[in-house]
Amino acid sequence: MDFNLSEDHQLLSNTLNRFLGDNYDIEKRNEAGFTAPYHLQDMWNGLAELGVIGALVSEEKGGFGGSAEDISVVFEELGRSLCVEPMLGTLLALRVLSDHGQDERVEQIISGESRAALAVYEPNMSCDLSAMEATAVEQDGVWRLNGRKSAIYGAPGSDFVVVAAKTESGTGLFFLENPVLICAAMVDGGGVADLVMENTAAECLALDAETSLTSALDLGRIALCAEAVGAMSALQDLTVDYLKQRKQFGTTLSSFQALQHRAVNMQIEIEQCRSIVISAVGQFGQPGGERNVSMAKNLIGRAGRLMSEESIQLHGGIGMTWEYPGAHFAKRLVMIDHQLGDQNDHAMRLIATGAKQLVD
Amino acid sequence: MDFNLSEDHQLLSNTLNRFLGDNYDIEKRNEAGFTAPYHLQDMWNGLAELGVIGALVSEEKGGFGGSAEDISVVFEELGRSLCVEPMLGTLLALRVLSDHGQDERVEQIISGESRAALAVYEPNMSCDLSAMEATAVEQDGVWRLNGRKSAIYGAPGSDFVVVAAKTESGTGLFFLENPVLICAAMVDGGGVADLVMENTAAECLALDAETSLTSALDLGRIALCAEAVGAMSALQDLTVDYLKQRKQFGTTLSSFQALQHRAVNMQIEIEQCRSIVISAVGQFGQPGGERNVSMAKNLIGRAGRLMSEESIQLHGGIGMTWEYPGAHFAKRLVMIDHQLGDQNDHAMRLIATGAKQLVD
Amino acid sequence: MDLEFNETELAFRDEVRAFMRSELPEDISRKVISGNELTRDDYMRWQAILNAKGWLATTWEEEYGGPGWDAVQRHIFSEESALHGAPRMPPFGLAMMGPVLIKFGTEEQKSTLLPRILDGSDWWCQGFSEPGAGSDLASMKMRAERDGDEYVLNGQKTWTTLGQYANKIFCLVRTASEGKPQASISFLLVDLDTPGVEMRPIRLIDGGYEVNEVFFTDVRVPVENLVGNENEGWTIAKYLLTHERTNIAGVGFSIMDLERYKTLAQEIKRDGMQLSDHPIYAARAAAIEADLEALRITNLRILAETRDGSAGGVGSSMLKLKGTQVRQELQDLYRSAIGPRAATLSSGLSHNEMSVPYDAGQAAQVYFLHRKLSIFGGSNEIQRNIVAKEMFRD
Amino acid sequence: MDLEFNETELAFRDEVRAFMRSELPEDISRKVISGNELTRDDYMRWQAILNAKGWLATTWEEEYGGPGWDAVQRHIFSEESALHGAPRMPPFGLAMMGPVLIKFGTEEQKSTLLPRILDGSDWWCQGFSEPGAGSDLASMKMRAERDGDEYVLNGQKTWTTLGQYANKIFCLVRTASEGKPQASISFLLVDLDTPGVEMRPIRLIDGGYEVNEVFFTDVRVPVENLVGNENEGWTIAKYLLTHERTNIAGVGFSIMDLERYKTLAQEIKRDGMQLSDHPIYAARAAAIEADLEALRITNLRILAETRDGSAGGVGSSMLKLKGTQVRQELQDLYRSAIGPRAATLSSGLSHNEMSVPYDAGQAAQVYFLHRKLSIFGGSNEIQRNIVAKEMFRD
Repeated sequence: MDFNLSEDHQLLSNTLNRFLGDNYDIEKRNEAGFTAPYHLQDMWNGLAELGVIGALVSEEKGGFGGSAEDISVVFEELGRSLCVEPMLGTLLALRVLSDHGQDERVEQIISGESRAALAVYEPNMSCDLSAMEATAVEQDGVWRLNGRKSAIYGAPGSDFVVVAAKTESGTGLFFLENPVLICAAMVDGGGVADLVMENTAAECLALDAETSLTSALDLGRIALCAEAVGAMSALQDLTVDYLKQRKQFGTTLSSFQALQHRAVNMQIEIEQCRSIVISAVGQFGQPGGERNVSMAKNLIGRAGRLMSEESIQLHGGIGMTWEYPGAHFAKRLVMIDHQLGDQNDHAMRLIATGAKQLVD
Repeated sequence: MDFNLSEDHQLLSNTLNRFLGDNYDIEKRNEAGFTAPYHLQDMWNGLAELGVIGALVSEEKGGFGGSAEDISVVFEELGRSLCVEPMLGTLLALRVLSDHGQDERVEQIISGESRAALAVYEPNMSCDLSAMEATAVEQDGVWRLNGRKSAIYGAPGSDFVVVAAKTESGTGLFFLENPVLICAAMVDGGGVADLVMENTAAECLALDAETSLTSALDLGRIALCAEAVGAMSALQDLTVDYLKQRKQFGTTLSSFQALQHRAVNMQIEIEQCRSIVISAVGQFGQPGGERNVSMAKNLIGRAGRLMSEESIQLHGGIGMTWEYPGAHFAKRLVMIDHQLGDQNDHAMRLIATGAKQLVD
Repeated sequence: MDLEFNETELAFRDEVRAFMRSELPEDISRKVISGNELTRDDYMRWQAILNAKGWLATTWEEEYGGPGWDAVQRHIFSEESALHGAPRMPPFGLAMMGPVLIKFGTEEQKSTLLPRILDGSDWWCQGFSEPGAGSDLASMKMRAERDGDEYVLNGQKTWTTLGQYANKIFCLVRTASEGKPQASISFLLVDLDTPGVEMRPIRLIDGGYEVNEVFFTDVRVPVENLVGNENEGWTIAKYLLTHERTNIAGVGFSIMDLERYKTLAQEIKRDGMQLSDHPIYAARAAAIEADLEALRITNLRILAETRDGSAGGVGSSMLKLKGTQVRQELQDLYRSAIGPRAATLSSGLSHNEMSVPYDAGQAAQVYFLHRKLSIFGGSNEIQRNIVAKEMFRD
Repeated sequence: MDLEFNETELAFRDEVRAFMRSELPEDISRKVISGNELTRDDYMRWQAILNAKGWLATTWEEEYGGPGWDAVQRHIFSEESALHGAPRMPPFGLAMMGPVLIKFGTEEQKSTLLPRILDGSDWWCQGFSEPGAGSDLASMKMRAERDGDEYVLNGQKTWTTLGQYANKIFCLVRTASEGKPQASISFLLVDLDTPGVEMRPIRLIDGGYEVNEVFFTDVRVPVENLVGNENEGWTIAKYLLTHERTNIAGVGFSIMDLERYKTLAQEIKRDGMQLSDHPIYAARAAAIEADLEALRITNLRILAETRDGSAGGVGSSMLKLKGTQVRQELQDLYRSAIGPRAATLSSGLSHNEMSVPYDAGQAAQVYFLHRKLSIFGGSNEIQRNIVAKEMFRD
């Protein structure tokens, strides 16, 4: 039993922390995150050079890491620096591509040469693949896609998109170059897109990739949860510092017991979030490990809202301003709950998988 | 718009308050409430003499009141004094009896001559009459009942029980004299019973009494909510007094801001509870009025738990002792949620009736 | 006990409803309901319509151009306004400056300034808060030094709402260098075009712009601009803070938001399940609806208690506390109901393109912006302190 | 990072499990699981079994009869005990008196008293709290006046858990009339059969009896019964309060309670619906399960950090806070799941008569009694103060 990072992970974490700290202040981040292509190309190149993209894929698939723990180490640091680079979309695309022998494309992505995103979600679908409506049909040797994808993270500016669509055999994966995207910024910065497909021709990667998709999405959820833990830690530091400095009625805010007790409750939830990520990482790939992922996303969703709302409230007016970094951390923490299934979606998933387990 | 009690209601309230204050201290209450027949016969007689039982039934049915407001005035005072007398069971029985022309029996009950209870609930049924399993079948001119009833409030020591059971026409009502009951105390004092029926002969009062039953149960819910408001007020008074008096670390507890803020949250919930009872009373009998009843029971359930747990916590050790009156108020507030459908049952009822309304 | 309005009140409510239906411009109400920012022109159009009807300055006496309503009528008017998506008129001129002038102003001030508020010539903003002194007026620093017939102002105000639309500001300033704040603060009126005044926008969490900082550097203001006596500004500030605040619970807004949620839940699907059938959402909405119905009655109860006077401090603190909690819960429920798309800013995705009848990212922006409800205008912590002080009084 | 126990630890866990399965009397575990009170005899039987195995005094060094476990082993043992429904042995002799004697006692005290704890000859209880001084030892009043070779004790102690089973009590007493508590309190051992000692039961909210008041009137105690030096009792009290508290998070208890709930939800119906399918209950249980899994890991993390030393104050405060919240939530969920019958006390309604496999009213009683978790042993408010002090330290 050892909860310390290995030397390698500590090195990865420190390197990333230093790189982001040196190159990535909040003003720069906010400027990039809300203007197309919603990230900074030179930062992306820098991350590729550092090997951070490669850390998301295993060595046998051409990367230098790829375990759930590698991914959580990377994303916790991204969260601590509130990085808007399209790492989540890249993670999702990389995982399904590497699962289906797309070694060359994987290599291009890892090197930063090209960028990809994964199109899974739809307006009526949040977390449950069986609710997918988009279809793929083969006609005269060409696969044609129909339907609408939404919430494609990191898609703006990407070179291609991997699309999930229903086939006769299950949920297939399709490769779409130079897709026509409806691009937008996310509420908390970073790029996202919708994709409307009308008999759109695409290359088929797999006819039934549900296992691969579920695994990629679960790793994405672990990534988001780890990112949340990093963001929470940074936000709590800001909040505690503020309470210690700011005076009201002649005394520091940190001397008001009602505020103290609320700050303590927040601290406990951060510890709990850190623990549930450890649990999801540790159980990933084990039987029932998807339950730990859903527990993590459920708890992080609840705690993220608490942290966001309480940190703003404890700051008072300053916490409401664009200029104050804390506000952007607070936004990120709430918006993470909207990505890859929220606290309610994952409660439903826990209920469904719990019932299954008891029947087994 | 006037939220003051009428002169008559003020008089009723004051009279009851004085009677209970003079005759009913907490030690006496606790002795009576946990020993068969789980109430005090002379108190019951006194309440009958004061006309309190009659206040539960309209004049045309032989009483001197009977409106939802009459009932809420009576029960708020019962709650404030934590009265264990079997008024809830009597209310339920009186309402269905008076709905079905049982004038003589109603008269006996109002005078205190005899006492009745209503058997509706069952081990698998909490709030939804359609889940009822007990049946009534007519054989050779005699109605015979089968099934098990539970949570028959006020049944121990009663002279007869009115039983609800499924007939071919709907939910019927049956009259059972000298029933064989399995009696017990309630967790917070007062009597309750189960009734096992195996071809038990009974007199039929009605073949389909769902409307009458629902109305009686909704009045019972209003009664419980009003009782909770009375109990909450009394408990909050105890709590505020304690915080003002008790010293720790050289200063009164009421000077600790964290405790102050929690006491304020409690006070706001009490005001909200008082308001939702007013709403349920005002809408009773109107179209959709059952939604206001369920809103009341849902909110009172949540607030009752908050009040109970927070008052105990703010008191510390003393709040955990049998000797301290507050502990019994706290227990009553939680146990009210278990009676006539709890916060979750009424949330489900709100969902069901809300969907219905939107379809209409 | 009687929950209902009396016949006169009901007739009044019907009159207000008819007025809202016929006179409120639809483009404005649409903006209000979807949470979009209003332009100065939007406010001015609605102000002119209200003023023509004589319903603009709801709290002023008739002799000054008010409608002569009692507290219940004011309540009905503000609830109906909210329910129909009418703009909430900024309070600084109508609900603050006006009543202050009526109570503390000279005849001269009343006769020149009140009509300018009504006809829109003046848009007032508020200069109370300072950096480092939000809820704590005692640590206010901005100074006004007497120099002949003028005051010379130096300092900074902040959180000045809609200051970008205003031409005038009322300020609390320190006119004595020593002594308790109760005896060293004055209430002073300043034209925003006076040399030395500079207004700078503060961008809020949602990226929008509704509050400002105002800097004063050697700003010279004639002594006639003083309201009340020098060093008696505390009395006026206290009057404003304890003065009846209509619609503090925001019940009308919350009812509108709940309706909006219910419509959404009928239209949107989550993982194939209609959201109105989704047990977690439905149970949560039911609980909020119960809280809101209780709040509606609590509001009426406090209104009935104070029908003839101004609302007690504790009552309005409780309404503010529960009112903001319910509204913020509803904003959270709505945002959360939208699902993954709530993370997407609307730019580039039109309503049609979204193929759902709501503005997805907008809901999240509105949710974040409305965290202000529990902070501005006396934070919820301050409100709890106020109630506690009363509860634990000996 | 490695979540798993190492092989030695896993082997130890298996050994503990095997021991529990073969040696724990079923009648005792049944009582523990259903929340029934244990008799003195129940405790004594289990104590003798543990003592025979050498696993009784888990925190004592081997030379005094302890098993020589490290923190991880102690954790594994206490978790497995909870999961199998073993009684939680009262800490007063084994976890408090023993370690205090080992650290502060004379050789004479150690050699006579430690064996008597192990073999059950002595059952110790605790005399720290006084009426009006629960968490606040500084305002303690009970006095011990020196008179020759004896102290004369006058005063009162309270909240003395299981005092009815005890024959001895350790007390904090005031031995100097002036000065800070740090320099006026002593740690004194008293035989409960000394003339002038009177123990009176305190009935708790559930009607049960597990705490007591103890009155001292001119009780004469030999000076040899002092532990440590006169006026140095504060040091011992502080040692006890910051000493590692095994199983403070109660994860094992909560896991057991969650399993109990899941079984119930499979067996009980609410309005015709299987409770395990009831969306409100299922969603709530899922959230609690997530909290509990996180707590389990938090517990291990803090354990790993402090493997070689005693648990830090802040870590154990956090574990106590979240641990009690999770346990109390589970008690509430269980009580609430039972529905209308949870209001019925079991007397008169046997298990069979209830025709459901649980003791209905018992669940509510257990829920009420377990409100004590957040009060006794340093209330959750005190724990928050402790964490805040660390967080906001300059």
